[in-house]
Amino acid sequence: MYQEMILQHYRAPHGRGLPTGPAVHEGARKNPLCGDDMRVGVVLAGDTIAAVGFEGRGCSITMASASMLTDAVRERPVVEARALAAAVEALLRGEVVREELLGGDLRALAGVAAYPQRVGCARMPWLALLDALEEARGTRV
Amino acid sequence: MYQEMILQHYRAPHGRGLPTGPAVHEGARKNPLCGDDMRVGVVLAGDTIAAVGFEGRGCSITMASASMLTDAVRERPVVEARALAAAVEALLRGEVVREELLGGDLRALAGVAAYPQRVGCARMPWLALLDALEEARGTRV
Amino acid sequence: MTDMTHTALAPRGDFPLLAANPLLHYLDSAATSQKPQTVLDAITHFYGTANANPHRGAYALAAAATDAYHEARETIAQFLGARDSDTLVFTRGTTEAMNLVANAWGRTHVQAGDEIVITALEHHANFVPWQQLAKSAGAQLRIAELTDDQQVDLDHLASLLSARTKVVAITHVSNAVGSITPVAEVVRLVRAHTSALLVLDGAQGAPHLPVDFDALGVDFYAFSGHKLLGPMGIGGVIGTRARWEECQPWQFGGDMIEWVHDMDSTWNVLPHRFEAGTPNAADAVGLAAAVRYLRALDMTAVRAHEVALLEYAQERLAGMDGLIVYGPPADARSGVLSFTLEDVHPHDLATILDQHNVCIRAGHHCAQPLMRRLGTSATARASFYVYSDTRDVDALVHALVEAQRIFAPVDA
Amino acid sequence: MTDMTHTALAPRGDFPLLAANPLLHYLDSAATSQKPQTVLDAITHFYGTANANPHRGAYALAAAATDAYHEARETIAQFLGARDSDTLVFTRGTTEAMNLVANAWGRTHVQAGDEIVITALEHHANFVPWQQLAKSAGAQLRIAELTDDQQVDLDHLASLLSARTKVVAITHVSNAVGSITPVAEVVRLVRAHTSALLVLDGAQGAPHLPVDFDALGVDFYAFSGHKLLGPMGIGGVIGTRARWEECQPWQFGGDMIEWVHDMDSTWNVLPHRFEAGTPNAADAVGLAAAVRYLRALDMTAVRAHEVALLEYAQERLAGMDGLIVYGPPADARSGVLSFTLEDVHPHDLATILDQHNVCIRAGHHCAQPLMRRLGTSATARASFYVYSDTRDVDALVHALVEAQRIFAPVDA
Ligand SMILES: Cc1ncc(COP(=O)(O)O)c(C=O)c1O
Ligand SMILES: Cc1ncc(COP(=O)(O)O)c(C=O)c1O
Repeated sequence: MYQEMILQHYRAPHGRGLPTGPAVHEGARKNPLCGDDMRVGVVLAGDTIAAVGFEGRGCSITMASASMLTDAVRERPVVEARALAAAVEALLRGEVVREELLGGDLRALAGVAAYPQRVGCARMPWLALLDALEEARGTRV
Repeated sequence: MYQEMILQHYRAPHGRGLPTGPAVHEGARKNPLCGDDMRVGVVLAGDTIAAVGFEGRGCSITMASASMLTDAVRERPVVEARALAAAVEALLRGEVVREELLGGDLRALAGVAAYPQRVGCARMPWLALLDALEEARGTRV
Repeated sequence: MTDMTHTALAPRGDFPLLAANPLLHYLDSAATSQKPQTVLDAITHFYGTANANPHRGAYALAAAATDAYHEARETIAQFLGARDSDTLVFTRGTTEAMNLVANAWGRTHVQAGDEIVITALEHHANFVPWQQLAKSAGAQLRIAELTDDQQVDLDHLASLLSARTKVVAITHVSNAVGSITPVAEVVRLVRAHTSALLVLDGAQGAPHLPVDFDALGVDFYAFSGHKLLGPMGIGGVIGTRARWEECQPWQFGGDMIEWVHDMDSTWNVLPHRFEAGTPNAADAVGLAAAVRYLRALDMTAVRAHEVALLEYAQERLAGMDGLIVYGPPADARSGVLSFTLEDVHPHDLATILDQHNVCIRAGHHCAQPLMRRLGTSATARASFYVYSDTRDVDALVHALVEAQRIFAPVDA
Repeated sequence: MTDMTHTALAPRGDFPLLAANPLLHYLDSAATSQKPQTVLDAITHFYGTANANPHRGAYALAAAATDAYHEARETIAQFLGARDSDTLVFTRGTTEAMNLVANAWGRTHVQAGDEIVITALEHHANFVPWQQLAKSAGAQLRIAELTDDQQVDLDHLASLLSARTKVVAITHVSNAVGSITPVAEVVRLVRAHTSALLVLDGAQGAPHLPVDFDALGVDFYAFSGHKLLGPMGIGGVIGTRARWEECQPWQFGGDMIEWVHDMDSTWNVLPHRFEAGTPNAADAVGLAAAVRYLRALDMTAVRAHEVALLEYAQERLAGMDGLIVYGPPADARSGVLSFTLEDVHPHDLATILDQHNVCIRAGHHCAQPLMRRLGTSATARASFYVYSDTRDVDALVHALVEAQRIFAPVDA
């Protein structure tokens, strides 16, 4: 599970810091088991994620997952970000996910599936992202 | 346990019916396990039990024990009745009780000791008697 | 005479206590059932391979414990017809389950002037919690009376139902006399006249009848593992999500919380919200093995086996002098033979039967309100299960005749 | 370095799970203990020879069940120093025990304006029941703070005590950091300033220290069987007769009643009054076997063994970079090593240790209020018991070094 890819993201996470300004939509999740929390903020430009960042504390899996998330969804259409979240979820459940659906660093999370107690750690940023997108949808009306 | 002696007392119990009059002291016990109840009444003449009787429903062991009780304590000093109650208690616990302390029909109750679940049945009239004697002591002041 | 072989539905050899005591006639399964070896093995296997505190550890052994506990919940929920296994909350047994519902739902929903309806058949576990809730809330307890053969009098029940009724708590099957409640009709009546919480005491339903919670239409269904071949110390209650959401937590502690602030707390989701503290995972795993055993026997076959034994017993006892058997006919009765014998007190019966290696129960069967209505303080009760067979019935009949002989009036 | 052989106090071979996994280093005994074969045998033996519903049957098998349950109560009460075994009430564990006391005593004695005193060390099981009682009664919850090494600050505790204090509930031993409460001093303080109910959470006391209830001077002492080599699903609370008599029944049902009238009921005597429903006799018998096993080891030796392991661990870890160990010195600490390691999240630690077959706990240990005060969301915790030895500690140290290597900053 502790591949170099995960450790790199953990040591120097990308996308740290929430975007600022009035157009930011935020999602927040907490893990009662370890007390960790994770906030993900997005700014949309039309149907595209113009800016994304996160704030929070957590284990290496949570931090790496958040870091990769910001790389993966920045400047992507919302619908693709949602699809990516679904693909990560499938990966974490141990399902086979095709390279076209989920590529790059994120595949490093596949090893987490073998540690069911840790799946929640990897999932947390993605749930926060979905919350943020949900909130954005709500305000757009 | 079901010796002929017990069955005889059960079929035709002695001392049925409470003594009447203002001087009667009563004790009552109920067994929540089977819903049975037992009342024992005494009339004292000085320190002696002048009259005794019982009223109640119960199994053969309860009824036989009550019947034998009335035979055994009628016209006996209160202190001897108490000693008898203690001797019966010892018998029911499976202890060896000398003939001088406890004679007659009552020894038939010895068999009950082998059935711990039934000891309460045999004990009930004696507890009611002790309650009645206690009540008598209270009113005499 | 009913055409029946001696064969039990389940081999005695599967049950260590019965196997070790070939002459024992255990006819007290309504009090607690004997356990098949597979249940004992499941418990031992859990402790030997997966013992850790579920939910709490981040290591593989703890994950194994959590998985085993989770699978037990799924197996048991499925056996009782609940597709959504998270709606099954584990308790020590039916008694704790009823206290849970009476507190978690009752305390916040039952107020002065409201009414709680139960029946005269109820076990104390489904009687006293409601009686005491009514007392402390200033509500009124209404008791549905019985027909002459100890079935719930549906007309009387209907007459008690009104907009004031907040809870209807009723037994699925009476432990004392075996009456089976016609659940569909009760559901229809209750839903037609009230918006009350409808709680079924399934302590004797789950072991003896096929149960399909999702189809029953009741709000809560409680049961005890030890009565359905499972270990002591485990049981539960299944509820609809909608009703669980109306409940407040009852016991507080680990696992049931989300966040504990100094002055207040928030709660975990179903089912954990109602399971405070280290769960009894080992016995849940044991109970899962028990329901797998029962599923293999098939609950329809279990029911048929008990009806056949009951009919065999009734035929063998027909014409016995002074025998009064309580309860409805076999098609509306679980495998319970509750009776009195003239001139022989039930406790004497139990002792004499015990001397003949026949284990029956004598007493009020935790149903004093019913006993008062029967006009007796106690009955004798023989009850059957999957390992019972006609030889058990024969031994019962033989010992009853013997008891009658011993106690026969001398001048008769 | 402390002079210690590898030998555990109890042979690993006595514990089926450990025997089957010779490479496993189980260091999560504060969560739940492993079970010796003798405990599993006792349970199996009960089901195979004495299985019936205690208290309820008039046949020999039921008497055997009743006797076994009764003897278990006597054995366990005696082990914990309670001469009057009827003052031991069985529950599922500490959590249910605390809820019992908070309801049975608390609800009738704590009123608006009263105060309940707990400490910042408490497990949620001894925190949330009192917090919620205070909330519903309109009473005030007061939290005694800690010294810098996480012991209860006795001066602060004393400052909270007054005539308004109705309950003082405090842990005997902290599960999260191991601090041992100086009970005698607490008793002196509480009795000097209040007439409060004094409740001890013995979940970590009973397994790790000699306990003499009659000498302690507290009102209630709660414990969990599964933490002291016993099975899951059983535990209890010992109280003084005087305090039990001030309690109202909490759960209602069979066995706890005397008479059930239609509109009210009367109650059975101690301990039955507080044990509603079919008891978990099998697991009580299992727990009795566990305390017999511990008695043979001798609780003073158990305590000495844990202190020695703790000291050995501290020496081996001395000087490890970035390691923070919580809790007081070994003489005031149970066999618990609670720590954080710089740059490595406790969950990552637990996973890496798990990859080295070392089972530890990472998280808030059901003590969120304590974690807030430590300024961390979680710690890693290794905890020892009778089967632990220095090899377990060596494996722990080795895996920690490995974790540190993996997570070391690249530029360091
Ligand atoms: C100090 C302490 N109190 C209470 C508890 C709760 O015990 P249980 O979960 O067995 O009810 C525990 C263990 O979980 C504990 O360590
Ligand atoms: C109909 C019925 N309800 C409730 C109970 C209580 O179950 P338990 O004692 O397992 O809690 C029983 C059995 O004792 C029962 O037969």
